[in-house]
Amino acid sequence: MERVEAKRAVCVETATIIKNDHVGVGLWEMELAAPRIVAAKPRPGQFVHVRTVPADPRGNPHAHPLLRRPFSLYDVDMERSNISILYKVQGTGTSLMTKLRPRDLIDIMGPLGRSFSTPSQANGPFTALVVGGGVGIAPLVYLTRLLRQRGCKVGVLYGASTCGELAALYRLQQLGASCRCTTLDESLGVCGVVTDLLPQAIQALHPDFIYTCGPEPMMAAVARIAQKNNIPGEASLEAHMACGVGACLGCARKLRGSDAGYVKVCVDGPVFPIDRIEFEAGEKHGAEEATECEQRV
Amino acid sequence: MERVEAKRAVCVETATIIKNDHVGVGLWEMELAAPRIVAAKPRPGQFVHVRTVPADPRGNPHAHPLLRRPFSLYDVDMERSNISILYKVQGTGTSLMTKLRPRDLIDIMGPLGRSFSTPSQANGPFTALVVGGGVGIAPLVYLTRLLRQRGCKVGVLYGASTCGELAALYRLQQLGASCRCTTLDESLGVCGVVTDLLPQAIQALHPDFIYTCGPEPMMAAVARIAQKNNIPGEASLEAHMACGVGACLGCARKLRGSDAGYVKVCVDGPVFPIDRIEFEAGEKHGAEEATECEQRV
Amino acid sequence: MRTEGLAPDLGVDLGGIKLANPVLMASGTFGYGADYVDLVDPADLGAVIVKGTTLHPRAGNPPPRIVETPSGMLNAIGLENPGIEAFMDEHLPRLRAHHVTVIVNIAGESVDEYAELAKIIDGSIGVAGIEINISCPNVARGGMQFGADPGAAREVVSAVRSVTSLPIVPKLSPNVTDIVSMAVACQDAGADAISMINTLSGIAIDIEKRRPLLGNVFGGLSGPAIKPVALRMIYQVYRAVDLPILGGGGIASARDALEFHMAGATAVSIGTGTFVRPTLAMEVIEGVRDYLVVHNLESIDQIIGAAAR
Amino acid sequence: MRTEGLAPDLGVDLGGIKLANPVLMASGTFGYGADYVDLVDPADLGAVIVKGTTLHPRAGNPPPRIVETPSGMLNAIGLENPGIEAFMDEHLPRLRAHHVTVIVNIAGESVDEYAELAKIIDGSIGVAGIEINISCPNVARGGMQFGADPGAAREVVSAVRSVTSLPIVPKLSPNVTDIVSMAVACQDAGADAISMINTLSGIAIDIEKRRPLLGNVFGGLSGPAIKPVALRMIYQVYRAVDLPILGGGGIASARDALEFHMAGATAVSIGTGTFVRPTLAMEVIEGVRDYLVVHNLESIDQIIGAAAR
Ligand SMILES: Cc1cc2nc3c(=O)[nH]c(=O)nc-3n(C[C@H](O)[C@H](O)[C@H](O)COP(=O)(O)OP(=O)(O)OC[C@H]3O[C@@H](n4cnc5c(N)ncnc54)[C@H](O)[C@@H]3O)c2cc1C
Ligand SMILES: Cc1cc2nc3c(=O)[nH]c(=O)nc-3n(C[C@H](O)[C@H](O)[C@H](O)COP(=O)(O)OP(=O)(O)OC[C@H]3O[C@@H](n4cnc5c(N)ncnc54)[C@H](O)[C@@H]3O)c2cc1C
Ligand SMILES: Cc1cc2nc3c(=O)[nH]c(=O)nc-3n(C[C@H](O)[C@H](O)[C@H](O)COP(=O)(O)O)c2cc1C
Ligand SMILES: Cc1cc2nc3c(=O)[nH]c(=O)nc-3n(C[C@H](O)[C@H](O)[C@H](O)COP(=O)(O)O)c2cc1C
Ligand code: FES
Ligand code: FES
Repeated sequence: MERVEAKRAVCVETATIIKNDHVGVGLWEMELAAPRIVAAKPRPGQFVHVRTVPADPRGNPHAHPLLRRPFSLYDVDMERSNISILYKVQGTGTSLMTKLRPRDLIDIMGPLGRSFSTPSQANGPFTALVVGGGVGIAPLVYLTRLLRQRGCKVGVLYGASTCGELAALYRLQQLGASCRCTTLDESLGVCGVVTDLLPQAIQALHPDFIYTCGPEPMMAAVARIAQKNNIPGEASLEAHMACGVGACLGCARKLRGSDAGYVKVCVDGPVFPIDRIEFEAGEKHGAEEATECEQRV
Repeated sequence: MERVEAKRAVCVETATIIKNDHVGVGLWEMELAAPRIVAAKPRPGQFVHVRTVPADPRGNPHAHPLLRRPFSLYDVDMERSNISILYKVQGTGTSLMTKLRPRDLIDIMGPLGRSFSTPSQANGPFTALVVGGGVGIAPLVYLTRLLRQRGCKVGVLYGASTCGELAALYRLQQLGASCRCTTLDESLGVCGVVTDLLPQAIQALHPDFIYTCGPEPMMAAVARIAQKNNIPGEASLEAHMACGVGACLGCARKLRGSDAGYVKVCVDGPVFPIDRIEFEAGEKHGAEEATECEQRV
Repeated sequence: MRTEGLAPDLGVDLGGIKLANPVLMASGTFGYGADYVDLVDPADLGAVIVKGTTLHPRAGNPPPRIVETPSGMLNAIGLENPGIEAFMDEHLPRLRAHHVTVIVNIAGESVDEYAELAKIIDGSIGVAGIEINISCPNVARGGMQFGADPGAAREVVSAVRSVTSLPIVPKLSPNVTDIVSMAVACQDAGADAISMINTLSGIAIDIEKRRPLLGNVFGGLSGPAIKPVALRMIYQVYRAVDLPILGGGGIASARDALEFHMAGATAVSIGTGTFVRPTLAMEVIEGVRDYLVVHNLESIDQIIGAAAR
Repeated sequence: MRTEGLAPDLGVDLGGIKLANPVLMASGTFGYGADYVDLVDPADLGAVIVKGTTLHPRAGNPPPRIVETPSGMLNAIGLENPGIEAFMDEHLPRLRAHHVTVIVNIAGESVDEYAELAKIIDGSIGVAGIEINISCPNVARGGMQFGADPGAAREVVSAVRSVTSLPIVPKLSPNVTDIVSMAVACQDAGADAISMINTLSGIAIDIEKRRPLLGNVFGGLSGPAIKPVALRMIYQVYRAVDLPILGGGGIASARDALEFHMAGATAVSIGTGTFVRPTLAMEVIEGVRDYLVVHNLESIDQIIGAAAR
């Protein structure tokens, strides 16, 4: 498996916004001309660290919010040297980002972090199962592109509350991945949560590897099911970040069996092997529990 | 003479930007639809207190800069319920203002402060001499409009460093004021500073009243010459402001003969009788001194 | 997210001062209640804390008196005020006529002056409580020396206690090593509540003139910049002292006010935020009410100190 | 406004530490110099102050460790570090190889530990000076108690002084009533320079969970929000103490750095600003040089303390 360690070639770039569109319920897609970051050959699972206020040539060093915001690479267009991010409006930073328009400039830094592991030619035929929840689908789209380019078979399980949140579905289908969706309101696909589909998908696909990103309880359930079935996998985690490069130690997280100390999500991750992650305490999720849909029935 | 005391009817309004144009060297003119402020019948010399960041319905209470910025009413269009300000780019706040576009919303408060005194019908024929320096012309334009509406004769002396800064000239001429200009680089009008023209203008016009706004040394010179000629007058002063309504005591300034204490520029002014102002220590200005132009000759 | 119909109780008791809602205007930022009258009806507020008042009139500091800083401002007003007599004669009757809950902020140059001020106020009608400013950083005499030393604070509070039965609320300075010992001293001396925090001492420099920007050199830092420090001190005092806390310092939204309540504040005060948004206090009252409704809480008491227990 | 050709002298002497320029990376914000290496060559900086180093490795505090605040951030890292030995073996040789001027920030849990740390460093090559962290607010033992009391500070500094002839620079906490007495104590105990300020103690609250946001509850406030407080303390110490000052706290631009110099700082340190703009230090060096050129000044000495005299 191939993997990129962090910081091969980090750069700070004043990128030009190509488009910034409202693509789903609370979801926006921003495409940026970022030739320097693209030149650094970013890999799926890596992220960019974004100043959410317009880059100001006169300099407004006190613009609020101060800190950068991390976003996974949603897609990369190597030919045009563009990158895309898919972002969900959460608070101040992401709200401000929605105000940016094409041709505005924005200060981004990247590519950062360790990527997903991907099979090399030597691995032979390879089947991947990708499990995304909500905006967690973001890093999995660029991953799917790469896996498909390498000729892998990719099955995608993609869950959200409602169909309007499945903003990446069309792009995934275009990439030739076979997608199955869940929504809580039955507006598209199967009613339920995405992990409801997992046991059956494992039966059907016999995946060599599982990739996941989404809410922690969802990823925890994916990890449990994957381990029960002895399938290796990786998940992309989040943490509040300041520097994004390993200098501030702000993004600490304990891994299983690492009594020695914390790892840094920004440089040791954000992608970690699922069997090493100690997921945050949360309710049980999906397959193991009656879902809302079943209760409704 | 008629004058408006502060705070007849202050309101806070989310105004819509009609235009925001670059109208001179470092100078911008912003026109705003502000029906509530216009309904309060703002008077020349009064000001609005402006949040320089776009008004955000989601609310970004920490946007930088925090404090409002005071700007004189440059003009008021009673019919369309629009107001205009003429502003010079100085620092963070005014830089950000240049980024605003038509249809953007902006949070303004006003009308604030005490206006210029203007003659009532009962005063009979009235000749005003208006002396403006740089962006200090702003309040004098709306004043000129009102004086002309009342049938007064208005002479304007208008000085700047270079002709590209005489952004209000056309508007003043349209209002039927007789204008004479000075520039330091001889690019338009007489070479020199505006007070060079004052003694002669007083001889020619025999003004009943002098109104002035501009750099402190300029206004100090105007005050000296006016007093020497026994002509009453008023000047509009600046001070760093927080509240703009008299609550914070931040905009204090000593007046001549007011040992008792400070006055508040925001509510006791910004317009004060010229004979009561203690101007800030500065170099002598204009008529009394050799100007750059003379030195060059 | 305004939810009509339901009406949680916003009333609080701040050491004997009954407040219809927990949002107060901070001393020195709302004058005597008249300046913002077109925009805010002071009778709708929990209370108005009037500008720091001294025995004799004070002219205040030379300008410039304010300067903006990142997410905050420095002020060096220097307690400009017309003196207690003018306040009682001119401003108090007007506030009373408008049914405003009034807390008077007093500042003395000596222990005796504090007591004298309190005595004068005690004899009047229409004052709900006294905030004892032992923390103003902008005057040469008085102010800070009482706010920096528990012994001196105890003296001032005791002296005021001995001359009035009005609720007394010492206002603490954050410019100390140990805020808890200051609060404990005030409690021991008979305070009814604690007000905190006043401004952090700071300066700013004009790099062209190469001189301090404020006429007084030193000013008090207020606004959102100081919020984390204010919350920390309130949290510490809430856990150590039994008195209700009037909390403030940087409140700019209802969310901020909720943080203060959860850190331990019974009521909150808004200062600099009003300069930015004159109607902020009303928005905070509404926003706090909405939070209670959305979370099915009946009264504000249920969140006071929730994060500090 | 870059002016080529002219070359004012940016070199300063920080109590015996010779710096090619006055811009340093603050402890804990630049790791061991390697994390930003694609963006900033650490050899171009005045110096790199490495992460607070303890005798034994420390795991640090439980997450969340950082939270953003208006114009600032709170951190509660808890001095996570690999311990002095690992630093000397792994990081120092690399820094030395890259010709970086290195200042080691040390934090002990006792006076003896400080001395032991200093002794270990004293014996090595490639360290230009020792910053004594008597002010870290995020660890249970060590740290703050030394930073809050002049007597304890004197003890620590004396102990370090007695074991090393390297320049020693105690780093003061701003969470004190009287910063000058802390600086005087350090001067008396033989410090070569004073570093200030460390972070202000603060908290933040999650209003949905109704709990403190940081794993450690308390964190240290840094960033532009604290600049006025930092400038005030530097101004006060500059006027009272004869030692050179390493000033920092909220620097986000060359203008900010110039304010610090004029308040009395011989050199400046940049922390949080680097997270926002990784290349800020280089921009500050250039901006300060431009100021000197534009104002016809030959060296930075001409502006140090200019506003404090
Ligand atoms: C490696 C990584 C990749 C990510 N990729 C994506 C993505 O592709 N699309 C997407 O929509 N979101 C992504 N996130 C989450 C995203 O960074 C946050 O939603 C965003 O920072 C929220 O900013 P805000 O100002 O709107 O929220 P606010 O709540 O106002 O932010 C306040 C603070 O909290 C931090 N914060 C808030 N939520 C999160 C979070 N979930 N994770 C980390 N920090 C947070 C912010 O960075 C900021 O410091 C990613 C996070 C990480 C760590
Ligand atoms: C009553 C009044 C009327 C004014 N009318 C006009 C006008 O019509 N057109 C115009 O261009 N300018 C006018 N000014 C000046 C204008 O308010 C300042 O230029 C503006 O505040 C600068 O803001 P900034 O953020 O760009 O500058 P910064 O330097 O970044 O501002 C920093 C701080 O200084 C204050 N400040 C800076 N310069 C001044 C100043 N000259 N007066 C008061 N405060 C200042 C700001 O308000 C802010 O608090 C007026 C000022 C007053 C008091
Ligand atoms: C302009 C101004 C004047 C102030 N005057 C006083 C005062 O007279 N007495 C007092 O106790 N506090 C005074 N303060 C402090 C405020 O009451 C309040 O404690 C402080 O500003 C912090 O709150 P804020 O961040 O909401 O403004 C003043 C603050 C400002 C900004
Ligand atoms: C994430 C982080 C970690 C820090 N770690 C240390 C440390 O280990 N030792 C220390 O003395 N100061 C530490 N500091 C304080 C900084 O060195 C600096 O004094 C402070 O942040 C103020 O400067 P700034 O506003 O430029 O960040 C740390 C600050 C931050 C933000
Ligand atoms: S964000 Fe700074 S170390 Fe990870
Ligand atoms: S600006 Fe507040 S009193 Fe004038």
